[in-house]
Amino acid sequence: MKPLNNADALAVIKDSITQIIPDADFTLVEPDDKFRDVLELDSLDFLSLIELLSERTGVRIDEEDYPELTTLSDAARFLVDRTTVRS
Amino acid sequence: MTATRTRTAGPTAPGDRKTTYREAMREALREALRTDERVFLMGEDVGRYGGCFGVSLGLLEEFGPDRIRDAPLSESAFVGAGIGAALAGMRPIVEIMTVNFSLLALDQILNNAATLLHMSGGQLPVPIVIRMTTGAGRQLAAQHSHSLEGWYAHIPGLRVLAPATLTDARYMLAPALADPDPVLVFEHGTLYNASGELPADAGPVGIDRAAVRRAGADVSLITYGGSLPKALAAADDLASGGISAEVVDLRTLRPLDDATIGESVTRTHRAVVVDEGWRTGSLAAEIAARLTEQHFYDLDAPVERVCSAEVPVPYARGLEEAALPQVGGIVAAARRAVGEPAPTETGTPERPPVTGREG
Amino acid sequence: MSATHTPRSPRTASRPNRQAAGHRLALLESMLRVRRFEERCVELYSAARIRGFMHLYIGEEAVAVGVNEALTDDDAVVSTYREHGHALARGVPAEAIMAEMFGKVTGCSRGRGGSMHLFDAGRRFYGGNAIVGGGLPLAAGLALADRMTGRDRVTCCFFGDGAFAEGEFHETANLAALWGLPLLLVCENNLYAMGTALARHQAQTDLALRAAGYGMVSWAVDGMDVFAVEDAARKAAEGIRAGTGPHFLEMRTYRFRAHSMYDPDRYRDKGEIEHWKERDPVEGLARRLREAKELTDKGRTALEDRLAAEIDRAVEAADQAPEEPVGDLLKYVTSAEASRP
Amino acid sequence: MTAFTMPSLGADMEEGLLQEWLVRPGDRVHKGDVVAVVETDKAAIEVECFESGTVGRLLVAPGARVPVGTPLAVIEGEAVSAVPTGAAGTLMAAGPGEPVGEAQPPPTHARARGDQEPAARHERPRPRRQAARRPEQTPQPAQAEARKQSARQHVQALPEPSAAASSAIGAGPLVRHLAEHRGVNLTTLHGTGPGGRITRADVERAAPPRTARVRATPYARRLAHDLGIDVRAVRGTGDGGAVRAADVHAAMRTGTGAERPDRGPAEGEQRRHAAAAIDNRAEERTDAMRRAIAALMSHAKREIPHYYLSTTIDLAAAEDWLRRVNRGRAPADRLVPAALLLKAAALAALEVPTLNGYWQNDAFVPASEINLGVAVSLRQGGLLAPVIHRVDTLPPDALMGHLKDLVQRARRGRLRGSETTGATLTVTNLGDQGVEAVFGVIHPPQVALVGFGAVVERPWAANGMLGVRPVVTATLAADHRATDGAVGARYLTAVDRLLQKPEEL
Repeated sequence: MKPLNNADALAVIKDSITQIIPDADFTLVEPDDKFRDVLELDSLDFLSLIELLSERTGVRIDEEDYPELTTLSDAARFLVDRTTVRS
Repeated sequence: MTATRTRTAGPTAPGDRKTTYREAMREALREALRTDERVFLMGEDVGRYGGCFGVSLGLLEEFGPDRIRDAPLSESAFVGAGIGAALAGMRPIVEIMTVNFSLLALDQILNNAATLLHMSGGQLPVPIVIRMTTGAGRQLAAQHSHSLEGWYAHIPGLRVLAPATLTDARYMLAPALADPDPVLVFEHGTLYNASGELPADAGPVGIDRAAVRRAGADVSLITYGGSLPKALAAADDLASGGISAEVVDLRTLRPLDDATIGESVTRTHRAVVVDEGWRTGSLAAEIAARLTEQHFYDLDAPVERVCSAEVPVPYARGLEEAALPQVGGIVAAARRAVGEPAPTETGTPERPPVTGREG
Repeated sequence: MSATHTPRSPRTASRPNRQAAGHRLALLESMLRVRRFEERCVELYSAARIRGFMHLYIGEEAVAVGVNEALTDDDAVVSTYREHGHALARGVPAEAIMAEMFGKVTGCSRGRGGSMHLFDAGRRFYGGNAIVGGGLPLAAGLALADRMTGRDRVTCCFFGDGAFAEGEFHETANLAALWGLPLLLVCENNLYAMGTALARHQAQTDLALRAAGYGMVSWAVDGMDVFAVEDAARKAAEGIRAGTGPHFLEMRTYRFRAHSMYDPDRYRDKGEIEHWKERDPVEGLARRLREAKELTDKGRTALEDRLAAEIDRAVEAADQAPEEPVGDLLKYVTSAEASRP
Repeated sequence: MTAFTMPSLGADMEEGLLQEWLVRPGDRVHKGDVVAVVETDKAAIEVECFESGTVGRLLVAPGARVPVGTPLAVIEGEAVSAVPTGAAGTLMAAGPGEPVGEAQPPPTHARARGDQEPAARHERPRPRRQAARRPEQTPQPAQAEARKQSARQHVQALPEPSAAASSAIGAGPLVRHLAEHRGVNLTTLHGTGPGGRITRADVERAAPPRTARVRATPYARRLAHDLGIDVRAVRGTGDGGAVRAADVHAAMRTGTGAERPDRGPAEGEQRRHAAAAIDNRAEERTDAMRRAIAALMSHAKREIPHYYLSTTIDLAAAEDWLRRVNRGRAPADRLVPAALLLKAAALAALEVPTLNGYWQNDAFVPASEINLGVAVSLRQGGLLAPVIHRVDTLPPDALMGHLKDLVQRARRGRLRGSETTGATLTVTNLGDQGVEAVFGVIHPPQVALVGFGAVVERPWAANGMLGVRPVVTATLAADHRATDGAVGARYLTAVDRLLQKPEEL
């Protein structure tokens, strides 16, 4: 598992979302917006996102962690923490 | 696997052995008789006469009349006796003079050799090898010239081999004898005199796979037995015209090696099947059908077939030649397949009709 | 015209000195087993439990049973499609035969042969050939192998008068005599090649005479008399083992039932059948044994009960036996497929 | 997926008799293709479809008289046509030799049924219909005719053609075969044989200049497809002008036939290209879908007397169970609540079968399987209701797998025919959009629609105690012709009860 810095983490998240929603427009999403609402990710999309993120970062994401993934900034912080603390 | 092209007489490598197809076959028989006392050779004139085509010449003197056994002209009886002896633990090699005569023993080959294992629920394997000549080209007319190996390739329970090279003539017999089931070996009459060098490193061969005798990119010439030299000659001719032909030697007509055939056509996208049998219901038809079943979306042209004309093979030289697949016809078919028909002034033969009477 | 055989005994035959009543009873039991087994087969065929072609041996039991007395376990038997009797006499269990006819995996050919193709390699019983005459070259080959390896064994080939018209008989007779093969050729002449009477398919109906023309020892035998059959077969087998080459026995016999279950039997006179039934080999032997006080009514009843129970068990077992899974369809086409798990 | 419905061909038209299908399931159709013949009180009329795609199930057999708006067939709006379409109203690019523009119908092809006056024939279909329905569009009969010749062959669509349908054609199998071979539409021929039968000579006379299927080798076709080349635009140099692989490669090099000229040959571009092609068509597809939804929903609201019920369900047990199950599972194997809701909806339908089926010919016809249509909203707008078959028999994991796969492919426009037809009950879940309750419109001929809202935390009294629980609002829209409110109530109660024992779902 490679430690991520905040920029890396944000890039991974955005890239993963783009894979699920090809035309996702991040200019509409403020760092503290609930991106699920803004980008209209349904529960299946969100599950796909979790799948992609854990695949790409190696971070294990449990259901209990989902609340950490509400905004882009929270999500990035979550990934940074998990990749640095545990590696 | 090492393959020798019988057609060419390239420079002799040190240790290569100059030989003929006939001698290679005889050497295979001699080796089998020497190494396994259960092996014996039985057939019409295999002993004192030395074999109708001279294959077994000298073996009687070496192995005696019990093991080089002249049989009366009773194809059914001696083929059936071979089957019975195989059931009782022997490893008989039965020679039938030509495939046309084998029809007199067809009952034994089909109803017994090919059937007993299954019909007995697995109790009675029949480890027999039946050799016979096949094919035309020697002006022997309609009762000595046909290519009926495709019929035998129709029959489950048989393995059907068609050695076309010196190496296969020399080395296919041993695995055939080792096979617990009946194996038919078809030796094309025009190959016996083929001569060349048996490579020093030639050795045991398998009897499961076809062989690519010449690699190419534009079209696959799929053939076997007596048509292999013709296909190789055609490939040379095509190469001079800028067409790269791959030549696949089937070697084993049953079970067919779909993988090797398919891989070749997947590369070249075009196939010409050359088969001296009659076109209708032929082995060529089987191969064409399999190609469309398994490789339809790889095909860039209809599968071409070059087969014998639908006529009993005639005696007169000109007629016989016209009845058989020839290099020119193979070249023309290959050119059609790659979409470069030969210029008309060379008199490209028309594509033959699919069935029935010619012309 | 009703077909009959000219009674003639083997030239060298003398009534065997078979004093042992036990042996005579054993012959009776063996013949009666064939008879009762086949009678049950008819029932089961009618109930559609057995299908395909089924040819009954009823009337000819003395031949199979008598000839088998002359053979050892090492000898080989090649038979025809009318082979229930040969198989049972050879010792193939009734259960295995019945299961085969039921098409079950426990059948002696794993359900792939049926009535016409019974095999038992362990008992050197090579079937079960339904091509008339097709078994003859095979038998010559078995004999040839023994001859070449110096094994003291006899191969016995049964075939009918119909096969006498096939080239394969003549090719084989010549080959066997030419090479002096240890082959016992037993022609079951029941006077009909399917529905064609002997005189309508053979120019010369004395088959033993013609076989002698190939240069082999050849006798005609009363095939309705098990003692005569046994006696001739023993003498022939002794001759073969002594190295005098193939022997030919023409067993003059008769089938009481039609050619097969499909056969309406239009070509035979009822009177002819009744005439031959008077010479029923099974009841004839039973009568002789009763007269000789070797078989009591009680003994007969016990024998019948025993056989009935044996056949009941065979039917029951066949009924219960599993079928070969269809997934194994391609098994045994080649040895590679046979050994595939 | 949209329904191709019985069109209204005049203000006074209430119903029509489907006389004949000109397509069969699996046929590709383009917007504007004539797909069926409908007999009204006044005339037999060829009707066209309004969406490109693949013909799915034919819902109505020839000979049936049905009200305007009744779905006649399902058109699967899979936009994979090799030819890009232009702006709305301009139709498919005409092939070589096809008449373009305002040309007259080909003279060999114009005759209609023998029992009609020529004037009536010429008037009959398009102008009136288009005037009624799509006044903004210019009729293009020539192109439509040409397309019909090239693409449509006369087909008896359903296994048992009605006597009316076959006698209407009046042609034997030989003639039908010939017509099919020549691409002649038999319905437009005037029969000169006895009793107006269409003869071989009629067909031969009518045989138009053949706009044959492109001659191409299987490999060339495959190659063209993989490279994104339109094989129809490739010049064939093979036998009889057949397109061979070499021709495709040549076209690739020169850029002819490429569906997008700016596209390079680089590998890996294919997928992006396919996506782009879909994008190109997205707008039009959305329009078509919008129209189809409009038609279907209008019909539903006009025909179906809806009644609505609602209940709030405690999801604590279900969520607990999901948490337990998902714990330790990789994300790919996790379940979402929607899977449980669908399963509960299916099992409840097993208990209340009168909500699972169709309203047909003034009667309820129960379905033998429980096939749930799952309403999926598309990002570019519109919705599809792909079908998960026999949901009642699927374990939650399998159901979850189907759901993921189906939603993903629905959004990529990659549904298979069987996945767009056969729904016996539809479920819609707008919870992800944040609303608490959805009162939907039934998809005819189904008789009910189940809705689930968002899972939200609410104060909840149980056993005299107040606590906070996750709850969901389940709703039912049902057809009052088929069932009454009590039945619907039983259904929702069953859903509630089933969700309390998630481990048994």
